[in-house]
Amino acid sequence: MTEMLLVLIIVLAVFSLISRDLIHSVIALSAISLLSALIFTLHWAFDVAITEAAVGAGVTTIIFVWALKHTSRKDI
Amino acid sequence: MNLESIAFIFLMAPLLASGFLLLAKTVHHHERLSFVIYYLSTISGFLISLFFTILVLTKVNQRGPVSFYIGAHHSEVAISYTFSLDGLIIFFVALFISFTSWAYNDRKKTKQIEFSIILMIQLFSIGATLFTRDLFNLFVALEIMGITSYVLIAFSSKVRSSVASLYYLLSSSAAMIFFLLGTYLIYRLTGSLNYHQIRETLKGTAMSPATVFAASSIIVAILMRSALFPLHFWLPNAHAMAMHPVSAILSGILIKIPLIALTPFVQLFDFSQSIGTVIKILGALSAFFAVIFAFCQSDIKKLLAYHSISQMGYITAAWGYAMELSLATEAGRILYTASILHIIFHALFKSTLFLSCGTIIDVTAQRNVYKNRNAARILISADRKHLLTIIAFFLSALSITAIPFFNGYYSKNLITSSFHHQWIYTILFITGVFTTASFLKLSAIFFRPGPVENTQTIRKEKVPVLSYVLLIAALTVTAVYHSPIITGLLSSVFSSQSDIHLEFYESEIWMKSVTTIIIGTILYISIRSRTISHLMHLTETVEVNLQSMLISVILSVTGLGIYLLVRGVILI
Amino acid sequence: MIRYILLGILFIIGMYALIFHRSVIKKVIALGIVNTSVVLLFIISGSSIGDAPAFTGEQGARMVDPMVQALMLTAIVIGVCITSFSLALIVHLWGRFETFDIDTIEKRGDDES
Amino acid sequence: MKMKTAAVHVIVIFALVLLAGCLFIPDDTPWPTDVRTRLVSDGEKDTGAKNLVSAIYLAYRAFDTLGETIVLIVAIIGTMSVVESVKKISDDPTTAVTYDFSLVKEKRSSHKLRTHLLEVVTGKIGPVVLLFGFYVMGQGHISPGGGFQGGTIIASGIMLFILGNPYSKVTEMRQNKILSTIEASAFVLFILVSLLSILTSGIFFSNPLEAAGVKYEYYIIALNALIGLKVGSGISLMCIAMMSRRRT
Repeated sequence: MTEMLLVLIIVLAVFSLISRDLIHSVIALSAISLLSALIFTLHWAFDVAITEAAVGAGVTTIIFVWALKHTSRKDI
Repeated sequence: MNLESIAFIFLMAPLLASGFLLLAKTVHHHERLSFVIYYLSTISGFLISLFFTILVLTKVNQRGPVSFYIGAHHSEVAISYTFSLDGLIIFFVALFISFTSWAYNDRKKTKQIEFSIILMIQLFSIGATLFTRDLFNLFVALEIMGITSYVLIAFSSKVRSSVASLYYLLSSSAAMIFFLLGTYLIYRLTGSLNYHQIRETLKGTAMSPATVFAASSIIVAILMRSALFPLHFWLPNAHAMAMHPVSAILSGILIKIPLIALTPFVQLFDFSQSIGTVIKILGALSAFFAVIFAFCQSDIKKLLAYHSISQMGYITAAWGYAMELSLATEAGRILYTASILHIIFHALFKSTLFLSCGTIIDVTAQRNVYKNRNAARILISADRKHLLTIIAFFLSALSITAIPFFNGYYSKNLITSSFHHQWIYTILFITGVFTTASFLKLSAIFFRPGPVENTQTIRKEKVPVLSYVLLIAALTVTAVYHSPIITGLLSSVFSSQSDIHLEFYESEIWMKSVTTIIIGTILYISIRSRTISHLMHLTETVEVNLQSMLISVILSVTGLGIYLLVRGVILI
Repeated sequence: MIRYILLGILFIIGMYALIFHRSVIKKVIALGIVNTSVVLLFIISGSSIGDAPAFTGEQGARMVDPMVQALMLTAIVIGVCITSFSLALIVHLWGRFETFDIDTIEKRGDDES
Repeated sequence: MKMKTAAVHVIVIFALVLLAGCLFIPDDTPWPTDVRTRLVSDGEKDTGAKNLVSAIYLAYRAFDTLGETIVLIVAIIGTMSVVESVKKISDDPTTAVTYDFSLVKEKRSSHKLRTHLLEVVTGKIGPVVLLFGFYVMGQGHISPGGGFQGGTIIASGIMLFILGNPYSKVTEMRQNKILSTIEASAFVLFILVSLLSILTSGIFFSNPLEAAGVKYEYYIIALNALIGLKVGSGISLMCIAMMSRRRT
């Protein structure tokens, strides 16, 4: 199970790094956060999972979206 | 009241002050109230911290270093701290430099409260980095130190300072990832984060790739902050583009703290002597290369920033040699003391240089060394008190070029004389020549005749009398009382009465200084020749991009690890 | 074993992008990915000694290592703080250069002075 | 030139693979269990927390937690000061001004329906999220969660309130400084509590009122509450500062 999720994370990471549309990248990044929160729960790390979900998927995404809103969605 | 209980107050006082400053920020519409809280909390933060530092310093001087755990019930899971004398002395200097820079910034009224909050937090992080004996706590302390410096650099809200801050942030975050990985490996191998227990577990174990790479990734991450040779690329822009008091703090004290924090860490490993050798060589190389780059700069603050790397090279060379000889030996202790001495002296003269050159740049509105002319007359015509600026500049310039009777002379000669009959001695000699030449070049802004008529560019600046007076006094005192300071340091840091060779005015050392000055002057005159100035311009325009900064981190970790492994195999 | 190799791959991808990607915002994303890979490494290794959550009770001897979890809480938060400040800087730079391209920022930043 | 860049890529990838191999792939030494053994026997006795992660996070290694909140403070101050300076650049009256995120004031008529929906939904969800945040904050010692997580959830609750409210409310919140006062005083209290323990028990960062019979878990709850308030108000402040920026 962990391996499968990790493969998924790697795929998402590659996608978020090569995507031209930055909003897609950011959504992939927050999906990575959510999947890693899932891995944390599988490994009995509930505190870390809550933090990752709240901070990694929540606050980071808000800040990224804010930054894109004031710059541009298109990469380079 | 035992020592452990009161010891923490000197660390927490700046932090508490920053908390009250946050409160002052929230009431900034009541101008008077906010004003009162601002001055009260900042000054009392400095004073309380100073008082308790001196108190702890005297007690530790009598009893030796104090170690204890903080957290619940003194358990090994908790974080361990050790108050040692070298750290306390450096913290004292950090307090002094921070205060003078605060006083310098305070007259300008730009972002006062934010600046003070971050300054206070940075002071706390300096203390935490110096005294912690716990690997993860060191990580947190370094991150606080890092983020405070990124924010301080970006404060000047010029675009180039934001770029410099972003570069510093990205490259040092990449290095901190390796720090975290090193922490992981060490925890995995020893089951502890506490230096004492790590040492107990690692003692005598065979050298494995895991240990070596753990050590190399942590060492590189720490040395990155100290701007050692292949890891220094972030520094020139970051220090040159920041506001002047920020440059003074960053160059004056902040880049030295990680080196002192590295001392107990390196000693955890059985192969600490091989690490010392590498750092010694890199230190000498960074002294040499940075001074050449410094000599070629035309931007005043960039020139000073490259000199910081060069002087850090002296310090790390001495430090690495001390680790190579190990602190158990007499020569090792003397070298370690020499590096601490140069840290203190360099902190004083480099921050003075940055502050006075900052004033000159502000008043004359000219950052270029060649275009800045007749600075002395412009300064005096702007305000008579600027005489202090000029005195401060020349005192510190004479100190950094190691002219006899100034403080740099003693610490530099203490370092160089230890390298006698080694190739590093020659390298440091050439570095000294270039230092002399580039400070001649910098001092020329006062004498070079030029137009004084265009008075409209002269900006009236309030003279930061308090900071100049304090710094000039400190420079004078350290120059006059050099030998009591050195022997005092040596005997107190290692609680042993060593017979240190204190004859600084032997004919040999005299001769060396005189030759350095003569060759330096010749070198300075030679920049008028067309070929040399063309070469200098070529060197100046070499800009390092972010990619090479990041690559240098990765390759340094790998290189240091492979070197240590190979050397370990050879030694067996 | 496979999971460690996968984590290593994630780390290499992130670091590679951090170094070679030309867009600053992608660099920040890459930094986040590398950070995640390290956090995952800590947690996955820390759970190799047990199969119960870190609470006191009967299962005490079987629980995972609580230490790494407490450390990672701190590491995650620090990573987010770094990300937020770097994004603020990027927005500031956009206001001047209108590009994410690091080469352009470098070149035009030098021209200014 | 092309050859050179290719060589750089190859060298870096080689170094990265080597590093990942040495740093990520574990050898056969088992994971250490000393800390676990010690915590299982003493953890609850020392700290009164059933959740041993909280016991480490807020009692044994509370100093790290203090450092973490400090990093957050500095990041917020830095981000806000940069955001303010960005705002100054774009404060040009000639450009069309619309407000980000706060959908009510936007002059696009097609969004009217959505705005209304948002207002109603966030009005209902907001309080629930806030309550949940306080729950997570207060139960940190016996269940997963704690000050930081609770604080973040509270911040998202406040965000929900703001999303549904018109722009004027947002400016009002910025003006009356409730949030920043909470942030600053929670931080000051956090430091004062830790300093108090030096005066009473002589140990930095331990229960200051142990002699007076206050259980250790109450101390942990108090720390959780202070951290939660600090983090929650700090993050909401940062988000409000970002949202109320004018868009050019």
